[in-house]
Amino acid sequence: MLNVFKGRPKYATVRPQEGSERKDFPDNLWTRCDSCGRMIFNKELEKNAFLCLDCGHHFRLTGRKRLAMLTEEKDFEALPPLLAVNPLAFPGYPEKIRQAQEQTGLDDAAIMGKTAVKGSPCILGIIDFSFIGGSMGSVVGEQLVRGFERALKERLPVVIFSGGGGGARMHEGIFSLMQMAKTAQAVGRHSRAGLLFISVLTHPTMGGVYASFASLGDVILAEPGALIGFAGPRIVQETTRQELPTGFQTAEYALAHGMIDAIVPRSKMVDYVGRLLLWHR
Amino acid sequence: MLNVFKGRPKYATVRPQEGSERKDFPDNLWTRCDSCGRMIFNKELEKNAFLCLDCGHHFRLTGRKRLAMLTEEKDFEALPPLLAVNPLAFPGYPEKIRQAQEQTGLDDAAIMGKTAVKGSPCILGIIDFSFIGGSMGSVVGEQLVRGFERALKERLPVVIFSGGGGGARMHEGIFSLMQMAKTAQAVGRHSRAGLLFISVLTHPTMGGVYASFASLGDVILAEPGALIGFAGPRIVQETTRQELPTGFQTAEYALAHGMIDAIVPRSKMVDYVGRLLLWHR
Amino acid sequence: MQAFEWEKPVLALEERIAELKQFVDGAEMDFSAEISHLQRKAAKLRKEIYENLTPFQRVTMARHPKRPTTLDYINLLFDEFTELHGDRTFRDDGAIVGGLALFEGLPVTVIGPQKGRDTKENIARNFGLPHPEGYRKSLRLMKQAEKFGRPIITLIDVVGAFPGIEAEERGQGMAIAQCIEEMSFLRTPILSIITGEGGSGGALALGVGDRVLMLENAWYSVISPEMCATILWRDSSRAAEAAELLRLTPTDLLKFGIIDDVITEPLGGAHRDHAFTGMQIRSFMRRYLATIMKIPVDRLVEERLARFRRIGKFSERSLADL
Amino acid sequence: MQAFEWEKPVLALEERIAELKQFVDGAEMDFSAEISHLQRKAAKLRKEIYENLTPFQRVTMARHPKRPTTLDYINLLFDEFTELHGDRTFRDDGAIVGGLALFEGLPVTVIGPQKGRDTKENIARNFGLPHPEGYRKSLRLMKQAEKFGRPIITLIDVVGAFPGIEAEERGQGMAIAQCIEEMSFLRTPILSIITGEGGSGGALALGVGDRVLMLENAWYSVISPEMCATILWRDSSRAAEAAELLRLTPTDLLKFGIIDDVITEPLGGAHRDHAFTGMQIRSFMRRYLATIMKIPVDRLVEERLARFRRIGKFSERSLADL
Ligand SMILES: [Zn+2]
Ligand SMILES: [Zn+2]
Repeated sequence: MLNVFKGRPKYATVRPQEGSERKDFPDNLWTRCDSCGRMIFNKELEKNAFLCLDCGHHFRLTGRKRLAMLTEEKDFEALPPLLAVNPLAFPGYPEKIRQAQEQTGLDDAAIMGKTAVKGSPCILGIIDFSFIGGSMGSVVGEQLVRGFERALKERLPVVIFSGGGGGARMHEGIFSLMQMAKTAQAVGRHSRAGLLFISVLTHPTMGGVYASFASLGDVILAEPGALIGFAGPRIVQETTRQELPTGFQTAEYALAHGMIDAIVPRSKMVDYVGRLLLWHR
Repeated sequence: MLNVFKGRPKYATVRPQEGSERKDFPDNLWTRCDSCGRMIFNKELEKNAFLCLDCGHHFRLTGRKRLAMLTEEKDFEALPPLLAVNPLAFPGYPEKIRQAQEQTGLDDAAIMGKTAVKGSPCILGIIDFSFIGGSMGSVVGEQLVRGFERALKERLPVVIFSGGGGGARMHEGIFSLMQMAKTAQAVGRHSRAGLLFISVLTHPTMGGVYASFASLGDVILAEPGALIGFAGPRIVQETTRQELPTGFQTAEYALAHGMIDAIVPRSKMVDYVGRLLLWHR
Repeated sequence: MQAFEWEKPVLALEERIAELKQFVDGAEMDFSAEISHLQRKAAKLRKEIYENLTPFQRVTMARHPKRPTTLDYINLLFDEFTELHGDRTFRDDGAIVGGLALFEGLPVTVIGPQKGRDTKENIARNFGLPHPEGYRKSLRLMKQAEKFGRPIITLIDVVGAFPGIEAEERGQGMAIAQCIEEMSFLRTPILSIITGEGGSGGALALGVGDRVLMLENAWYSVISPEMCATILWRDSSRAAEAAELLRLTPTDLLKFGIIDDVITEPLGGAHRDHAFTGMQIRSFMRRYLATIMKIPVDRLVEERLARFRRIGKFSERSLADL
Repeated sequence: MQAFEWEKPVLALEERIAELKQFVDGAEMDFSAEISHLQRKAAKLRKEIYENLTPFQRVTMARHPKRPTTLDYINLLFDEFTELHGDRTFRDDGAIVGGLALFEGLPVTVIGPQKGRDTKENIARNFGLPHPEGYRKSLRLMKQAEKFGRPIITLIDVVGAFPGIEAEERGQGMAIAQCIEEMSFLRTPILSIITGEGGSGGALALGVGDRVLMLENAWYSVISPEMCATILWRDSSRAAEAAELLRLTPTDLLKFGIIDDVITEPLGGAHRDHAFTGMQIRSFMRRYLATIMKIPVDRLVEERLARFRRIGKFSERSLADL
């Protein structure tokens, strides 16, 4: 499944090979910070957890990079892989999937597996925005549900990093919508068994992802500046014809409006999540 | 307890006699409507459920008049009476109580008993504003709790008309405050047994009465125009130094802000409550 | 009444027949055979037209201004509706109505989004687009129903949750998520009926039923055809094409196992005959309520969860297997 | 540090002693016996003063600007406080803080109203006067604690819930009622400590504990002395008299069975020695937490309910008996 973790061939879909993966941050180039404009050498950026060296801006992370920050190869046991089909025979969808697979090296947008964070065992999920906007189709929904079911069976906490900018995956139509119910119910079963779910909202967490499992954490964290909301800002603006308030739908805005528990900078995320897990053991 | 219902000597405190009761609406006089200014002959007012004949303004009702509108003598079994003591030795409190007793003919501000409304058995409570502002001291708290306990034992619904303008009864200090917890807990036990509580907010329901049992109805009704809130309007104005919005803390305002289920005119109250009771039998 | 483009052939024919009848009323010859022949032909044409509606034509039907709204249906289906208001936290949202009512003598909780029937009501009801407090009110009433073991009927007709600034501030996504989650575990029977539009999470927040029924000219989709067209082609006017792709009609959804049954409407749509539509829904409600009310509540909840657990199409293979 | 009127005699004496000490440092004679005699006398005077404070003097102590606030206590009592925010509905209310922390290695949920320590913070925290969303946040965190069987510590220091327009609109009374009711039935141990002001329903909403402790110079009352004086005499400046009537001191409340224990403060008040105050509270917490954590949760809840059920003074007689 993941190139960074080649050790588990049974579950690991290692196609395409690392060379063919499109890199968000090619090693020998520079990237300009969206926030302060500083040019940063990509190797420096990587060393700094993809935080701007000047302003702390949180660059978007691929799922596998996120995973590498949270846990180690030897500790990650991925769930059996699933592949998307085209239930509505939606034109162009299979090509879109194939392209995303080639670009990311992932089967679909969700990385799910059993691991330990800071020594505390848990089920860890990461929704990768770079796979069709991190949208939730049948595969992502099923993976999440299986993650919660596995956690329920083994009485483990669940940690999900949601970067689902598109929310539902339109190309799977009603099947995609139903993943909202399916995942919310999986959280519900797990929660009603007294188990912990930490939901971490990374940039961006919107639509059907936000309006289902991601909102149902016992503790909801967010990375600084992450876009969090139900309707996209453009739709809100077009519908209401009002100017959007400064910082609308940012993590900071969500915090002020009582929707999330805390904003945690990426540099402190592992410790923070690790502490919560430890206190709930 | 009640002059209107003399049939139950065991529980009925019939002192003072009817003649000595201060009448809010003496028979042969006229009363001016606070709302539209019309002069109404009191006998007419009484015939019209103390609603203004012109504008429908809801005049404040004494507990016994309210009771007479909801049920009949033969159907009302009052709970054993209780009398206030003076736990803090608060100066002037015993006199205040005695005066209220003489003016209202009640032991304290709460009328509680078992009855049937429109044929549905229930525990019925009425807080009478004319007894020290309908404030909740130890007696009111205990009577309410006994009402809910009786209802729990017999698996009956509870209907309370709250006209507690003063909220807690200051003269009983901390004992009065604790009645909020005591009554809220009584509601909680009754509710957790799957039983119905209809809370009817009459003018005025404020402070510790509103912030405890009265807010905990499965269904919360209010009479038109009733003042409903936690802090009194004068305190709000003095604290915030802002002009209060039109209709601030009225039943209509509470409805718009999502706090109550419905506003029910007095003329329809018996039918409305009766229907809810019937549907929950 | 507003006529649809595709109705025009049959409407024109029916007009001719009416003229002809008027003409022959004064004549001596007997045209009755011809007229009844024409009438049969018109009926056949009407049936053909309505049996071959495109998905987007159905979407248009679902939005007909004279189509019954939730309060109309409540009137048609229940007795003594007693509306209960408010989320007990912030506001009473007029875009969702709910309360108690009798269904053929049985007390039930009924909830649904409410579109306005005229401009003034549309403003009060925010054009039927709920805010978070509408969903919170709905959840409050559902929990009340659960406490008293009362069946819940949800009538769904909503293009989507309101995409507004305040709606976002007050947690539109969170409110929907909580509704979906809590509705899933309610220990009381739930019957959901999509009567008109079933748009996205805003509809699903009311749609986690033990049985989900759908009117013939209703639609249910993850996204509105217009929005889908905007995303695909940056052109919302191509909504008709998008509607084809989304497979949002009752026929498709029944096939997919998303809904349990389709409630037939009068020929030409529910707006042509409210009373008849109400009778149709009543008979489905009677049947499905009887079924789910018979199921012990533990099993009911398990089956409800299982119903949604099953939904999703994927392959168990991995890229490595290909 | 701000001095109280009643401290002035002892402060004057202490100043003299300090002067004397400075003087004798340069002298050849030995004054140590005299100085230590004076010091003993000053200590005795201080003790006398503080043992004979009037109720209103205690109220004034509870409001000392340097008295530890809830966040100060959290720092003194717990390790690794992790603040959790928001009511998940409307807003994060800065006037109530809450979160997870370790108490001597044990994860607990700690919640309390927070006054500002300077003007800027006071504005952000609305002078420690909570809105409904503060109480809703508190309730959310308490339910979270219940889910995980975590003990709850509430630290209470609040003059009352905010009497504001928006607070009323968003259901101040309802939020408090819900907090009281739900807290009463939580299946987890709850220890409430009134650290400063315990004003009315706004304090009780956090005070439905299995054990209720109180600092020596805290007050707890159905109404603030000022408001009581306003009602009785239309003169808030007579608050001292009202404070006498209300019986709001720990001594009286212990006698009444409202609280379980009084936590002694350093002589002169908690503000004189934060660290010592923290140590005092810690030792009470250790003892009372150990007690309530041993009680099986069913019994714990029953006892909590019984505790409040008992409170109230009345006569079983009726007017007719008199
Ligand atoms: Zn930067
Ligand atoms: Zn009038």
